[in-house]
Amino acid sequence: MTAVLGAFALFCAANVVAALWRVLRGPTAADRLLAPQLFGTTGIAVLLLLAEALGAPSLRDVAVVLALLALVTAAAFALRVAGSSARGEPEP
Amino acid sequence: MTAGLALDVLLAVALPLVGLAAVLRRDLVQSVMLLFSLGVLLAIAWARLGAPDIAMVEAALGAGVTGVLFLSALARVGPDDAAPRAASVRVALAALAAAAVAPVALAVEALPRAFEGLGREVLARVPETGATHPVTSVLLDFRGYDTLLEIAVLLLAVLGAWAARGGAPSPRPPAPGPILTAAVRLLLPLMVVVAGVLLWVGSSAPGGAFQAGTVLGTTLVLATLSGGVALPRVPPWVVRSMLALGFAVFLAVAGATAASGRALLRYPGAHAAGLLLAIEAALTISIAVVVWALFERDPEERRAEGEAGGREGEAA
Amino acid sequence: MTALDWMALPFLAASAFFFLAGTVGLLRFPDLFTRLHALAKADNLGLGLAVVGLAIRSGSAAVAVKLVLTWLLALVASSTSCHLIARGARREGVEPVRGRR
Amino acid sequence: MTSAHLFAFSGVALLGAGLLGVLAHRHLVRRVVGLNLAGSGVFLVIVALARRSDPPDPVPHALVLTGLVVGLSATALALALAVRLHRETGAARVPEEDGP
Repeated sequence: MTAVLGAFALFCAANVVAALWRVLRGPTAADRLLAPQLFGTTGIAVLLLLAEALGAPSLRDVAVVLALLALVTAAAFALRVAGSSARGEPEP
Repeated sequence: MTAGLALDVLLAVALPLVGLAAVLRRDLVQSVMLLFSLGVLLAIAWARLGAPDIAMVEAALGAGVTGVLFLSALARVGPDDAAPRAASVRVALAALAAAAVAPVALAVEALPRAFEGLGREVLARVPETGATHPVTSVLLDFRGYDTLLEIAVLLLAVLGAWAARGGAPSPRPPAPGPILTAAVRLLLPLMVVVAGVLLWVGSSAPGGAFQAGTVLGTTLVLATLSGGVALPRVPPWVVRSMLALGFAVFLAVAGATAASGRALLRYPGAHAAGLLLAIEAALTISIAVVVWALFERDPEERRAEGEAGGREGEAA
Repeated sequence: MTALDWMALPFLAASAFFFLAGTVGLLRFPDLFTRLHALAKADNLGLGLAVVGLAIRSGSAAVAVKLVLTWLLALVASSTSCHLIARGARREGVEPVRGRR
Repeated sequence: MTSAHLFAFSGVALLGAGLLGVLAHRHLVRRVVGLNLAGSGVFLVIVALARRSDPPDPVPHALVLTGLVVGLSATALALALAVRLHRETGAARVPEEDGP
């Protein structure tokens, strides 16, 4: 079963890498942020699967941290980057 | 376990390629997104390498605050409008970078495939420290002086960043909106609890001051981004005291152990566990406020401006 | 392979399917908002199914509760993120596609 | 090829990518991106080499743990300086490089 869990972890990680294409393609800045968001969700799955496959329960804590803090980049993007350029803030 | 090896190969190939893409793409926002993606991949790589402690900090910083710092800087600095260099120059620079790392690759190649390292010595002497988790023992006992000086480096970096930001016009962030506010209100207490748990288990399992501190610091950054939701207002001197607390407590313990005729940071056996926990708690608070301060401006300056919306604080 | 493993396997397989669907949606859908839709729904369902599978396999109530809590946290965080991205994009002037392309 | 050495070479390559970023760009934020990558590469080499024993050597883990936080502080300081330079000169580039 360890091998099966490892195979699922590999499959999820392959999804993460495939999603990188969207970061490169864009076209908008928001599109480029999408893939990292997917990384968040899929990365949590990879970590949980690895926690089981490797018998390392502390990886579940890593998954919790990733789940809790995935929000911070989206918040920074929405409130700093998207907001500032939309309002045409002059460069100081 | 062939699936595990395949995962290792996938990560090992993807990591430098993502890094190269982050370097080569023209659009800086894209570079930062790739850097952020790299953080998530690295967190998985640390998990594969049996380093859950590092994976936790990476999940909070590499996949979190680092991207926020870059995005905030980009919003002020603007895009890279320099003309691209000639193709011949780019090839020469790539060759130069390759030549610079080639000796490192050769050195790595020359190393034995199996090497005991210091693992056995550390494990043998862990019971002498106040912790049972080897990484915590190394961090706060065997290499305690190193950690002590690193906390000093963090304080200096904060002072530098605050000085560089001095006199900057305050950005007026757009309203965070009700959904983010509600989510932050919901998540904030959980994050504080998670940080507390990480601090508490740190003596016996992966976790500790650096993990708890970075999680708490990222929490403060998120709360500040969302307009200071659920953050208590505290005067600037409290923020400064919390910044210095970890270093002060650590230094006081170092001084006390030296004064009692022991080696520097050699804890007395009977009190080792308690001392370690006290140092870790103080370090957690300081590291959290350092992470927040690296992203924010000097609160004293904000107050001097008489800014109405200036909020700063610490939820711990 | 124990009986618990066999019970967990369908959930894990279904989760792999939804992760794949989310990735295909991210790569193939025509605009930002449909891609967000693919991510926020398919991937979180995939994570949920993976959590169910792992919780069954773990055979421990404490671990199962922790896994489910992790999933709930991920749900809150990712739905908020997707909302923020969509809102930020609308402010930037990104418009959804209309009709067939 | 063991996994440890695989990741170590991956870290060396990442270090190379970071160095290229520092060398190839004039924009300071891009250089900080390069520095960040180079740092991650170095950490990866260190932790990968610690994996050569089982369980992994905890000493490099502790080094990298503090290194990550110090790396963040270096990144923040460098970015604050780049933003300040942009405020003073209108461009986030090293001034000498704009000479004739």
